[in-house]
Amino acid sequence: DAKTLGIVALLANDALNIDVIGGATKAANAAGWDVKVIDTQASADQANAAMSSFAVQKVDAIFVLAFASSAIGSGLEAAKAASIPVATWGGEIVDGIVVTTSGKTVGKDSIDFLLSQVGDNPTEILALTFHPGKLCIDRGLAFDEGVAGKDNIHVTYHEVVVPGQVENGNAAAANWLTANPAGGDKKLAIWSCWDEPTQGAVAALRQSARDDVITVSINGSPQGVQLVKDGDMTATVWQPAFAEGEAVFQAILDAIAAGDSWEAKTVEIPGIVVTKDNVDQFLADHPAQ
Amino acid sequence: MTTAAEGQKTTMARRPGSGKRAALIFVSRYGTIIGLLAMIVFFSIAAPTTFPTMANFLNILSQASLTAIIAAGLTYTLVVGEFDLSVGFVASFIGLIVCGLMANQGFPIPIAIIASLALGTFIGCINGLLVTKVGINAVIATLGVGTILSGIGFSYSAFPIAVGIPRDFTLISLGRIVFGVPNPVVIMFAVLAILWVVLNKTDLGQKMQAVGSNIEAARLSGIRVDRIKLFAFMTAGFCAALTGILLSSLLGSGTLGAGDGYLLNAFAAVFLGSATLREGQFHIFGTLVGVMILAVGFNGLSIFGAPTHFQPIFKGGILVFAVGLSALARRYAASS
Amino acid sequence: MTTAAEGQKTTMARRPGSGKRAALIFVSRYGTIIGLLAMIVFFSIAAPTTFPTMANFLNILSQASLTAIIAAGLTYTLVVGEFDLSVGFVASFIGLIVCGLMANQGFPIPIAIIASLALGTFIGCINGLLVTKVGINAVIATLGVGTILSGIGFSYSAFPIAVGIPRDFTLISLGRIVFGVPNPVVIMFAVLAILWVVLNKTDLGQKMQAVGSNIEAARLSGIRVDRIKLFAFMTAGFCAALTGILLSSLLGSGTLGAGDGYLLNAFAAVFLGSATLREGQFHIFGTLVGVMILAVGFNGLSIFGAPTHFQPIFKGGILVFAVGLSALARRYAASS
Amino acid sequence: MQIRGVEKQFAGEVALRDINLDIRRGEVHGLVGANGAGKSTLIRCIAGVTVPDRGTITIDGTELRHGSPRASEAAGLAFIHQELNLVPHFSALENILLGAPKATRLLLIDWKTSGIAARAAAERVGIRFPLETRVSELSVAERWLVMISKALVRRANLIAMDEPTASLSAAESEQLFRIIRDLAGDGVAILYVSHRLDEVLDLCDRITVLRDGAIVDREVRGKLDKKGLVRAIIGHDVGHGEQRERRVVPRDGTPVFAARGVARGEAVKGVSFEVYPGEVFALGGLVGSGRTEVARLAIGADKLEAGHFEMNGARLDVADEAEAVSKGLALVPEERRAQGMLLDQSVAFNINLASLLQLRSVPGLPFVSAGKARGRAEHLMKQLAVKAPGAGAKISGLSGGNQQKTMIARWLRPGTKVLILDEPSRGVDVGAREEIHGAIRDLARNGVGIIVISSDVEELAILADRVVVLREGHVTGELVGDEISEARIIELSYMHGSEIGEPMEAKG
Ligand SMILES: Nc1ncnc2c1ncn2[C@@H]1O[C@H](COP(=O)(O)OP(=O)(O)OP(=O)(O)O)[C@@H](O)[C@H]1O
Ligand SMILES: Nc1ncnc2c1ncn2[C@@H]1O[C@H](COP(=O)(O)OP(=O)(O)OP(=O)(O)O)[C@@H](O)[C@H]1O
Ligand SMILES: [Mg+2]
Ligand SMILES: [Mg+2]
Repeated sequence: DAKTLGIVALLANDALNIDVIGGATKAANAAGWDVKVIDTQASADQANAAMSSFAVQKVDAIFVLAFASSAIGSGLEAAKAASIPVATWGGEIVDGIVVTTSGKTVGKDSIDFLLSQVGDNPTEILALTFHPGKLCIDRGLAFDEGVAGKDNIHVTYHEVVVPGQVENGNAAAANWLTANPAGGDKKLAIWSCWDEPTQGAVAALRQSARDDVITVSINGSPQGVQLVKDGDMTATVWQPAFAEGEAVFQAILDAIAAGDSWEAKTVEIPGIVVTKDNVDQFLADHPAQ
Repeated sequence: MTTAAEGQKTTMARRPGSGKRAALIFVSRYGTIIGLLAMIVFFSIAAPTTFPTMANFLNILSQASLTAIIAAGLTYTLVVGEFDLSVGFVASFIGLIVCGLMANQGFPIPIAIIASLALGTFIGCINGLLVTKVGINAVIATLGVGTILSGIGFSYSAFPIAVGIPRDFTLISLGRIVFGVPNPVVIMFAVLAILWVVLNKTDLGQKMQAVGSNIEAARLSGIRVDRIKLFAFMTAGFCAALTGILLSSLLGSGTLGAGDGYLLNAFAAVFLGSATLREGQFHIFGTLVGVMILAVGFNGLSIFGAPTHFQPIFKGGILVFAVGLSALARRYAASS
Repeated sequence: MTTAAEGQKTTMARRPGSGKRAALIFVSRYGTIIGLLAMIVFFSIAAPTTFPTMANFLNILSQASLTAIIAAGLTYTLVVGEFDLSVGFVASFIGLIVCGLMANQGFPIPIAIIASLALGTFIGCINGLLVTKVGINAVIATLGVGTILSGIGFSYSAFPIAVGIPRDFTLISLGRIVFGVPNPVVIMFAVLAILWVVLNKTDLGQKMQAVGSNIEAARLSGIRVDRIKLFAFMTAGFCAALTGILLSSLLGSGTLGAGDGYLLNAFAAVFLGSATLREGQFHIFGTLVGVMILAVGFNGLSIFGAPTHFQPIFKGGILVFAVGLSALARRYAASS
Repeated sequence: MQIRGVEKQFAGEVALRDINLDIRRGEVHGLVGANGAGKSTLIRCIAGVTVPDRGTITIDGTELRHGSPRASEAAGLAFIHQELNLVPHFSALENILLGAPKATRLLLIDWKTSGIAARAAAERVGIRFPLETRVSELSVAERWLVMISKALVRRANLIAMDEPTASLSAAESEQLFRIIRDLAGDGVAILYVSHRLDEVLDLCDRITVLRDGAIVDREVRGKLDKKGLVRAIIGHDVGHGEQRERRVVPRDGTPVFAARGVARGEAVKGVSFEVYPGEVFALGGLVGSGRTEVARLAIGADKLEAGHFEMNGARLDVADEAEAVSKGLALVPEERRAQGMLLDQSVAFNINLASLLQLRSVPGLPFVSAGKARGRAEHLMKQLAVKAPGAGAKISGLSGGNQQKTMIARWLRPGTKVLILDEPSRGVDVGAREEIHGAIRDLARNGVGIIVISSDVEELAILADRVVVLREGHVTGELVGDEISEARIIELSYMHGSEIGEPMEAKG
């Protein structure tokens, strides 16, 4: 009978998660596999529980989304004990993981774009970070590396509160805008780990009728792309999550085929910085959006 | 519950006041308000150019407005001695639905809003029926309903609903129809004023307070306890729906889970408020004070540029401090 | 536990046999347990090869164990008529600290664990003092302390602490020292057994129940009410810390906010449990039943391969259904 | 009103069986019976709070819907229930008008207009405090006056009163009787429940006696005397101890307990007395005279502002209730529902609450022996004749008198040296009262210092060996042995300000 892929989602209702799941599901179904998804609501404990459940069910592969590999210790042990290959999305390679992806590239793309916009001008940046999530840690690290040693840049960090990320991003941005009123001599920018807090930030810009702030975020969710198209957001870095999902599943098949000779690998698919200039082209290229 | 607690508060109010005692009583009643004012003064001194400006005060009020509306609804359920853990989920759900009605069903804005408010009220009604007629503990009933709603919301639209929403819808919260004050602030004051009047000046409000304070006495006085509770839950549902609609209008889209974060903030605000003026009772004015404390603290710290981890420390600290001040003062006043 | 239950039994037995009434009373007392069994039967039929296996039952127990420990501590605070919203934050915080102590301070495992448990108990003690001595409402006090802890945790280490943790630490939760049963399950049963005995068989436990039942009467009976409450809060802090430690051991790292999600689950479990056997009272056995209902549901659905949005709908539904069943049966039994 | 065939069972206990009762306009109908006879249950059935299993209640020919307090109210019925049921943080005025239709202007309550009727009712029952006072600041007796006003303000044509005078002193009771006669004169029917048989005999046109849920006797005024009534209530004669031999305890040793000029605020202004071993000592006085407050001071519930207490000659300083209890002081509070009982727990649990240490299975280990606990409870239940399905039954299902016995049983333990009983026979029937008095005397004889606080002058006269009377926080007099009579107590209770001047010292 059919083989089964068990997917452990960080937040099954997050757009990016949905894309990855979609990609992996499509590839799996094409290969004749069944797919089961468990939503962990971002709880590492639940993620481990879900992996153990999959191990007990003897699924044929497990795919974990957006949890740090350091946070799924017991799940990995259970999978290893049942000889089930584990893939992660945005984790890192540790013993037991056959394939993963990295969030750092899109992070680097985002800060590079932001820096290209402000040049050497004195700049104030509001960075909306989120540390409990592996993806955001990696993207945040890329951001930090990007601004490190730049004397013209001053960063105010705000850790986003989840749940309530949109509203929290809105309030944080509104306050930061008050502290940095229009007409100052510095360039202003808001960087966010993912689209949802930016969505809130954009609403804050609208509320205070400001258009002097560069907004950059990551994910390229339909929502984010729409904001770029409307001219509300400067850019969002589209992460090719669907393709990543497909590629990860393909790698899982390869790993199973290769058996012991398999070398764990990191799938890297470059993202696209979606701006007002290329958004129409982007939408044409990616009609699913 | 109440009588036992009241029993020990003995002879306090009737005794002639000494100066120190009067001061302590003052602090116990106005501790949270003093905390709020102290914060405002502090931030005004610390950031004289940015904090104490009209623009920033309006900004603070805007931010506070949605929390205030949802917290006011929550206050009603607490007044009747119940609980509503579903308000955040209702706000999220209705925020999604109202956008869906406009974008997918093509409803005109007013119809979509009215339908959404009705739906929110109906959800509150379900909560109320589960609690009063079925007899489920309110914590379980509302947590259950909230969880179910999050699932339904997910199956309704996992993706944000952003396309097809009329521009006018976003103007609801971006506009400033009255004297340049952002609409949500106006709506907040209107809602709070109505809820305040109903709670304090009408027979219905009296009954609500009686039900919350001594349900047996209320029942024996011929009050239909279940209906009163139902009304409170429906009000909470209505307010949560209104918050969800305003949130979607603010964001320009309906996003899954966008309002979930209101729950804890609303609770914090309501309980902060219950330490204001009247000891341990829930009331609308106190809730407003509670909401403002949280909003001012958050705003001031951001403007101040405090490190991000300082925000939760400050928020928690002000909760404990403001309420602790009132509570301690009350203790000393009682024993002096 | 015994006395109250016996009382009902005796009066029940006297009633000249009405079979329907007896059945209703049975349902009202065992509604949640029936719900649990029904779920197990259903999943066993639906997935006969994977669900009803020893391995899977152990798996379910493992998953339930951490929630059960934290929920049992929470139960104590509810028994004495208080509340603890900080348990999830304490678990997160201690989970981070215990890893930090080993990785940064180089503490040996037992020392790190003992220090962490002591810290958790101390935090519970602070909660208790704020509630009893300062007189802050428990909702505010524990929410405030929890929020502060999340800030301190963030400033302690925003990044996961994964390097430098001894391998043996992870073995604590991965090992199976007793008859091949995972250690967390053994620990859970040990903790729950102790808490059950203390609550039901010792004078301390009776005092706790008295304080929760009528605090004024307890006080006049010479019970040191504040100390009893303090003990309950400290137990909750201890249990939360233990859960945090086990969680870190399970994850193999200390991660910010990893335990925050326990709060709502623990509350759901405890209130589910309060509908078991005795109406509306909190007790350890009920809490265990509540935790198991949630764990079996989560496990069964994932095995069943239900669509993800179905998971919250099911979870919310089972909360409302199991408790609603008990509640309705009680109503009809009372009026029949 | 016609009551026909009303029956009610609680979990197998028959509370009412086949009750048939007519109450006519303008009559005062007395309802008496022992604790647990079913009086309150009958009233709760009429009030719509309890749903009878069978039977009908008709008012002026229309049948009353069961289980609806509103329907009862709409039918013109008003109630004073046995338990205080007020909203503590509301003012007296708001409580009086709670649930009653109010005048409104633009949907908002017009308190001025609405308050007129309430103020009239309050004046009628003799309320002297401002109606704006919060109920939580009123004494228990004052709260009862609020309850009575609340029933009056509804302009009912039948008022059922369940032991309205239990917490009232003679003066307030007299006032209430005047009101009752007035109302009856206006055609209002009164259903009057009380354990104070004298007032029932005096007041009621007809008397119905309930025993074990059934009507056993029914008489019109004059056909029954107290003795006959007592016989009907409990089924046999009691040596109703009008005059027992009073003991004048020699006061030469050290007093077991003494107050030395204790004071706090307006309520207690320098009270001194001494309690000697073996005597039943009592505090008398009017409502609000400060007796409960003295008890609260002694037990450490409130802080003393001046003076001190002594136990066995040594100065007694207690920081809180727990310390007082550990030193052998105990209080049976006047409001047993709010301050005494754990309503969701069993009788045994309630009895054993203060004796958990003695009930350990092994001394030194914290485990409570279930056997010892049940044993002690059952023993005490037998000793005090507590009527209950068993030691494991919930206390909330017991009748008032049995609940009160349970409260006393809690303190029947070796460690109790001084026991203060605040209104010990409130809501207790003659038989049970006799038993409670017996228990109190036994305790005194065994050397426990006893302080009884009672507003029932008759009770004081029967029970006490020595009475100290308070008025407005001052001691106005002390009566010993044969000096004690109802008249003397009442006289001292009303002694006027000029005479109080200096608080009297306790006579040696
Ligand atoms: N809610 C209840 N649940 C179970 N039993 C009850 C309940 N209420 C009353 N009973 C029982 O019904 C019987 C009648 O009680 P009721 O309170 O009517 O007596 P009563 O005549 O008013 O006594 P008292 O003079 O002590 O007030 C008692 O045996 C009592 O135990
Ligand atoms: N909770 C309270 N708040 C304010 N004043 C009170 C309170 N309780 C009692 N008092 C006042 O204190 C005085 C003494 O009351 P206390 O209750 O001690 O009298 P008492 O003789 O026991 O009468 P009662 O029959 O009312 O219990 C009275 O003036 C009363 O009004
Ligand atoms: Mg009665
Ligand atoms: Mg008194």
